[in-house]
Amino acid sequence: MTDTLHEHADPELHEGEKLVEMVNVGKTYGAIRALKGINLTVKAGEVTCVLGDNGAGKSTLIKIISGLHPHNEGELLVDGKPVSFSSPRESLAHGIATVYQDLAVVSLMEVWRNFFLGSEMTNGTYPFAGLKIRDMKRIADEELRKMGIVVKDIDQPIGTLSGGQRQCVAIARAVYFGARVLILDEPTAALGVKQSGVVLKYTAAARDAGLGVVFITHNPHHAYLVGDHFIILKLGEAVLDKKRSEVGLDELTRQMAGGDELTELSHELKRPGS
Amino acid sequence: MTDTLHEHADPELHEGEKLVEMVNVGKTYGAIRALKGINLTVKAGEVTCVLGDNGAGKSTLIKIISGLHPHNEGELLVDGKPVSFSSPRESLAHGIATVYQDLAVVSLMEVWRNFFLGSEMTNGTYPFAGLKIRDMKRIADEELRKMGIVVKDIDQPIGTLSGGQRQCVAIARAVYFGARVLILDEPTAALGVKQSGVVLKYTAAARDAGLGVVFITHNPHHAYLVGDHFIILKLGEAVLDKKRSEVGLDELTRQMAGGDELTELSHELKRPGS
Amino acid sequence: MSHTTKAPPSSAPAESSNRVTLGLSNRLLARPEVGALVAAIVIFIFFLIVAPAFRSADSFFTVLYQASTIGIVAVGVGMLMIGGEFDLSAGVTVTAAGLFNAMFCYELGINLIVGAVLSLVFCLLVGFINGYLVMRTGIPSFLITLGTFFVLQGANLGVTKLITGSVSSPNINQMDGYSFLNAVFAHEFHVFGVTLPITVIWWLLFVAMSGYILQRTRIGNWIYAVGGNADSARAVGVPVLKVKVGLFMTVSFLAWFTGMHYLYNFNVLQAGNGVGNEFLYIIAAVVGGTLLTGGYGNAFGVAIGAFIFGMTNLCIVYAGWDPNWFKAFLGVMLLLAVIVNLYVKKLSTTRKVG
Amino acid sequence: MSHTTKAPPSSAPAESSNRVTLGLSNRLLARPEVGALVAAIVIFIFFLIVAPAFRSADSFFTVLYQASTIGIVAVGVGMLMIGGEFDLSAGVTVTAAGLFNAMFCYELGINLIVGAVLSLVFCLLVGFINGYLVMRTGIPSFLITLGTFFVLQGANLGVTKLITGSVSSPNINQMDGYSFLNAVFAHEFHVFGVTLPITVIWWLLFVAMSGYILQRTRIGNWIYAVGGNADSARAVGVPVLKVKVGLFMTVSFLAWFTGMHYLYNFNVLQAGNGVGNEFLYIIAAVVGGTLLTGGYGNAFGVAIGAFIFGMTNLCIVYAGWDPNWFKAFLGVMLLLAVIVNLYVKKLSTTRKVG
Amino acid sequence: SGGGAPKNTDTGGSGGGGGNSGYTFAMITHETPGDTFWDRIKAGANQAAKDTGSTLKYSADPDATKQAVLIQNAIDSHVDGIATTLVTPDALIPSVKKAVAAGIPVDSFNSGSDFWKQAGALTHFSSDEFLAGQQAGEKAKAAGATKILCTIQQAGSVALEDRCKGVKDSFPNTENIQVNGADDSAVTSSIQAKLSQDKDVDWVITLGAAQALDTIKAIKATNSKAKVGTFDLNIDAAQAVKAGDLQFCIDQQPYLQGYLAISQLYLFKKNGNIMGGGGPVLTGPSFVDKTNIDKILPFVENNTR
Ligand SMILES: Nc1ncnc2c1ncn2[C@@H]1O[C@H](COP(=O)(O)OP(=O)(O)OP(=O)(O)O)[C@@H](O)[C@H]1O
Ligand SMILES: Nc1ncnc2c1ncn2[C@@H]1O[C@H](COP(=O)(O)OP(=O)(O)OP(=O)(O)O)[C@@H](O)[C@H]1O
Ligand SMILES: [Mg+2]
Ligand SMILES: [Mg+2]
Repeated sequence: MTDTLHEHADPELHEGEKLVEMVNVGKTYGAIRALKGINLTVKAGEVTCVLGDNGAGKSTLIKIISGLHPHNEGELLVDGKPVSFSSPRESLAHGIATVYQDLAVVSLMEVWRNFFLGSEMTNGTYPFAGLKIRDMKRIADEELRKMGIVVKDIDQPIGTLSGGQRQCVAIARAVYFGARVLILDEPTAALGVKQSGVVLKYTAAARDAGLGVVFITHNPHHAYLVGDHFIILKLGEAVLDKKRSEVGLDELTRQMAGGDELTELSHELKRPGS
Repeated sequence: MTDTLHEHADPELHEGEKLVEMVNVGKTYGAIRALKGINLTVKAGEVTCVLGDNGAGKSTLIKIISGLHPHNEGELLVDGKPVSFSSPRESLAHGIATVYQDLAVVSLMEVWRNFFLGSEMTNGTYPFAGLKIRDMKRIADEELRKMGIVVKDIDQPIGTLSGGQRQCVAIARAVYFGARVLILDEPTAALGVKQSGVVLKYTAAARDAGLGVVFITHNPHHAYLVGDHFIILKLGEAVLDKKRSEVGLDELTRQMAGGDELTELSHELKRPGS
Repeated sequence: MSHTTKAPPSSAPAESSNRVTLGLSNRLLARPEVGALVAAIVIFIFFLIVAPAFRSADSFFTVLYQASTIGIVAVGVGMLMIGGEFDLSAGVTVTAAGLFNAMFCYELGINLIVGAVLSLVFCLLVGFINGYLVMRTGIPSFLITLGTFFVLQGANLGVTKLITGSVSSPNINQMDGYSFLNAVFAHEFHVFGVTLPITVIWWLLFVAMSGYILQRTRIGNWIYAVGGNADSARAVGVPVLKVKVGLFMTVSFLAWFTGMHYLYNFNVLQAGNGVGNEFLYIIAAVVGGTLLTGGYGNAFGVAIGAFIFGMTNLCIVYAGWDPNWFKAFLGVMLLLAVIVNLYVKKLSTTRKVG
Repeated sequence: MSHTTKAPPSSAPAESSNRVTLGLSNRLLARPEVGALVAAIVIFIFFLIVAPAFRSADSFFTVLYQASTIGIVAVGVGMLMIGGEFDLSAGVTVTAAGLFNAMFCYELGINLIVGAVLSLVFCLLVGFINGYLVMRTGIPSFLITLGTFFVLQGANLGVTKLITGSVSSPNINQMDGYSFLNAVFAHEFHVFGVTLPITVIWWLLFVAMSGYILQRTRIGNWIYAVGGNADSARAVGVPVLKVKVGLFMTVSFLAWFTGMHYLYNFNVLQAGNGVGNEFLYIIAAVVGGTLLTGGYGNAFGVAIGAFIFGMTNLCIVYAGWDPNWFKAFLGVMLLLAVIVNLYVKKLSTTRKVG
Repeated sequence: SGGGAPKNTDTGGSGGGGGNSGYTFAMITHETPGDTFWDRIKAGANQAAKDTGSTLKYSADPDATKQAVLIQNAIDSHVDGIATTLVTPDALIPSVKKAVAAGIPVDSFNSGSDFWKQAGALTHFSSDEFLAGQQAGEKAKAAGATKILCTIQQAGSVALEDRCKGVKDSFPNTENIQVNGADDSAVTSSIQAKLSQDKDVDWVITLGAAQALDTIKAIKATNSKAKVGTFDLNIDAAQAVKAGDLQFCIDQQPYLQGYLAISQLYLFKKNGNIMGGGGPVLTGPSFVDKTNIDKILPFVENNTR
């Protein structure tokens, strides 16, 4: 896994370098305002965690960086130059790979084809060059095994995998292809404890390999395990924006839960034996 | 919320009564074995938690109870009588309501229509009786607000809500219509801390109202907050099956994580400030 | 927890800050039929300008009549498409209904009313078989109904030939029950100097019923659900099989109805007729804003779609354009209608549904 | 973490316990074309029994020829359908291609080869417009290509009438370039006493190419992806627009090719021809196991679908059955093929894909 | 009223055949399924087959390219003779030549009167479409027409276009209109629309009997004074002639065409006979109008005219 990262990571990366920067970015869907005045910097060798309630605008934020929806307001800078991606292809071309929350895979296609979709290995560059099918199957299988996922048949349609297994394929793919920036939208939501651990390890490894990582999650514990910088969104605006050194796990948890509600909750639910 | 539960819960429920029982149940999808020799009892006034890795067979288990896929082996007893549901309608008719992991809602339909889908309120029983549209909108809006979800427009297609918001609609619906048994497949996976708290409260309230609850999750902390009985699945078989009094949170976490891996992980990922 | 706990009120008001209430005009524009309506009005005005012969009440009612002969079946086809299925056999079922009635009664000398009822039973059976096969085999309805389309097309010809020795039905206007059925299915009202065929009234009635069912009843809710996502609908207890079979039977009922009109209006039927009309029904539905993949659309849209088709079809004649180019004009009009439709929707909202 | 950390090997072997390796036969059966192949064999044997006239090499090659005239365009239509789109204009594009070539050269006295090339450019443009409109407007391809279908149908007739004063193209077999183009598009090989039309060879070649592209190239991967889930495909960087426009242009290229065959085989073309064939292409694709909703199917399946259609079509004549019932037989055969197809798939696996 | 089928109809015509010759003949046409006209052709051909004790294989496709394949199909089946229409001569001649080269006698009928020789057919049975159109135009002119509307129920058909072309040739103020022949109400509405758009039209010539009846309905609905004449004949059209709603039907005697085409093949095989003495055999046009309708009506009711 780490080998993979090092093989694929852009060797030109310098820790602390600003890879992606958002200045005052805003986004509306028709009449619905999803984001407003967001400032965010993704630095090489750092994990930026974005937290927030449901509907806060987290997915919208990363869709802007990955070129799925263009932003309406403010500026998006990649490597210091202002850009407005009109398709995910452009963003990928800048070495930005994304795991989407709701656009993970093509159900009817085989696992290995999904893994390599959009970045197939071929015997040449001319359009009808043959695919290196055997290699791709082997690599896909290997990368998945590294995450602790053994699919019964690398040729089976990905739609027959469990929800978590599918999520793992999407993550493994992004890690494998993310050369400079890796964006993960709630990667651990559908995962078991073991798989979550693996994803967190990957995230850390990507950071150590010098990539810039954006990590979206609802779980402040997970966030605090890997994050260098924390942003909490609320109704499309940033309500907290702090470095790791400025904020503790407790404050993060409290902010996420909207004050003391969680403490109250465990009180309310208090049961014998716990 | 609690009022809702009490209004809708079957008044005939007696705590400890066996509502659903699985005896040696197994299930294969074609050549793939998803479950084997499962024994499980859902009792009134108890929460049964099912935990397990990705692909362990958790969703398959609950799809059998809710009538989506019939089982191939063993027996399923509801109220002591053996049944094999051939459609979810039959299971609903027994007062069993389910929140599915991957079959939540119909994207193109309005929020309130999704909420009442399959259990619409009408002015009569004859087939072309008018819908009580105003009442349904009001109730749907109320029930969602109780979960802390305010949709911008109860008339908007549910496909335009965020992933977590959609999940909340599905949960609110099941709680509202679940008369005897409530089944939740990873309800908190896509939810923020606050919303997760609400769902856990609902779960506890359902239990207190005398319903039998099956709660599927990857999060042993969540499970331990509400569970009375814990089952861990691994590769389709139960590897742990214990009452709350027989097992502690620590053991549960350890079992889920496959031994000491998590401890090792937080060790590995150890960072300044944590 | 205590039973008096109130719902957490904390978050609710907070969230409402980015809640936007769409204005009435926006709400209106988001409805599936509004685009079609605008397109219809644009085309209507266009033809009023270029086709002087169109500027009379008579012409308008001729257009309405033409629209109604497509529109009645299109009501059913539209509902079926909202429910996520196709029916390619609807066009020939129309003809089969009329042939069945005519030949059965003529050969056995039976009252036409009896034959009409039996023909209805036959059509409902066709619809049932379509729906049942689609649901039980899981084969797409496009294929199943293509099969029934061919079978009925062949049977129409083969049976007619076998029984009458020719390829058209016998003339039934001297038989018992004719005048009653003619009054029901093919009467023409003369009001204020114009001729109003009864089919137009029936059509509007069916549209209104379909509109009511789709928007205001439980069954309507289920139709949208099975079309939008059959698996999710099944999971919450919607009887998917019954709903879809019912929709196929609705289509065949309306096909029977139209078949009765043809028979009692023209008194004879050509056994080869009706082929190709199945697409006109689908076109009407789709021009009216129905989603081809199901789950979206409504009855008024479909009616407007049928009207646009009928109007374009005849107004090319009213305008006196070169008949060789007829189809080309039709194609341009169709594209125009669809694009206006789309543009209107874009105007109202950029919200993406998916 | 250390860079020498090995991949966690603990869980991998544990999971493999419920891993099932499907046997070769099961793997084979799960392929989209196998059901169609079995159906083809069943129908083939059936007709060998009931139609004595079919039991000759000559007849077999006539069937192959008939299949190839549908099959060449069906190759493209099948790929397009895997890519999630329809093309209803393919049938009339065939005719338009031939008419364009014939009339252009005849009127201006230009070498036919020049006309053929210009006709190709014209067809590719039609395909491009189809694809571009579909992608840019977001209107379903069913509607856009229905529009082009009408426009081309009308233009075929209108232009031909305008230029030649009749509804068929001028005879071009005396013009420059004829013999070369005839050899390319309409040559007949005589081997071992049977006649092998060159279109059969072209057809098999196109099928092989399409099979290779779909299974073995990056573009093929993209075609499946845009058909299976265009949004996901776009999200991982597949150029959805280019792929889909390319598919529409592939269809129109193959339509051009077939149009050239008709022109140089029959020397004239009727302007009204080709209407209705668009459905034969779709039927061939679907009978061959292509999913109507996209994302699933393959080239060999489509070829077998075309073969089943050609065989059924002609063997009903070889069998000497009453032509009035022709369509009914065709319908039954179609349903039979589809059901056998389904049954074979069920045999192989109950795995549900969703 | 009562009604119902007249009992005891003998549609088969004369019973006894001329023994059992054992020949198999193929008849291939450009029929669009469901047209009464082709029905008559088939009836005649069947009768001839019965009378000569041969077997008839009938097949049809309106698309010339597919009709050519059907001829090939007949060659593959080694039939004893082929009767075909030559609606698109250039497309069909090569196939006919192939049949002749394979030693199968071919005769042609219905359309292609200028091409049968070139194709190598024995002879040709037809009524010239263009000529029939011309005569229809002249009849209308004689009846005082000022403007004729000629309806075409199937787009792009060479035979139908020829008929209207003939009408226009003898009566220049003729306009064509396309109608959807597969839908009676669409035909009625279109004609209604045309009549109100162009009030000058005082004659309508339809190319099929069913369209003539639809036109009569449209004329009644618009209170137009237009008169109607039509090509082809069926029971209802014949009755309309009798009732005076329809001025004439142009009958090219399809029954005769079918009968002769098959008889010719039989006679050629049996006895080397060729009809027509090197020229085509004309079966029409014959006009059915008020003057002769009473004589013809019984045959029409018998499905043989
Ligand atoms: N395509 C869209 N059209 C209209 N509104 C949208 C669209 N996508 C998102 N929204 C709205 O924008 C807001 C932010 O959505 P977003 O998906 O970014 O939330 P999120 O923070 O990712 O939530 P979750 O944690 O539930 O995934 C929500 O109110 C949502 O309803
Ligand atoms: N419809 C199906 N067809 C074939 N195999 C299936 C199907 N559904 C599930 N499976 C397989 O059955 C096994 C159990 O799947 P299931 O969805 O029950 O897992 P799960 O425990 O819910 O996992 P997760 O936590 O990821 O949701 C997996 O190996 C999966 O690939
Ligand atoms: Mg999100
Ligand atoms: Mg699951």
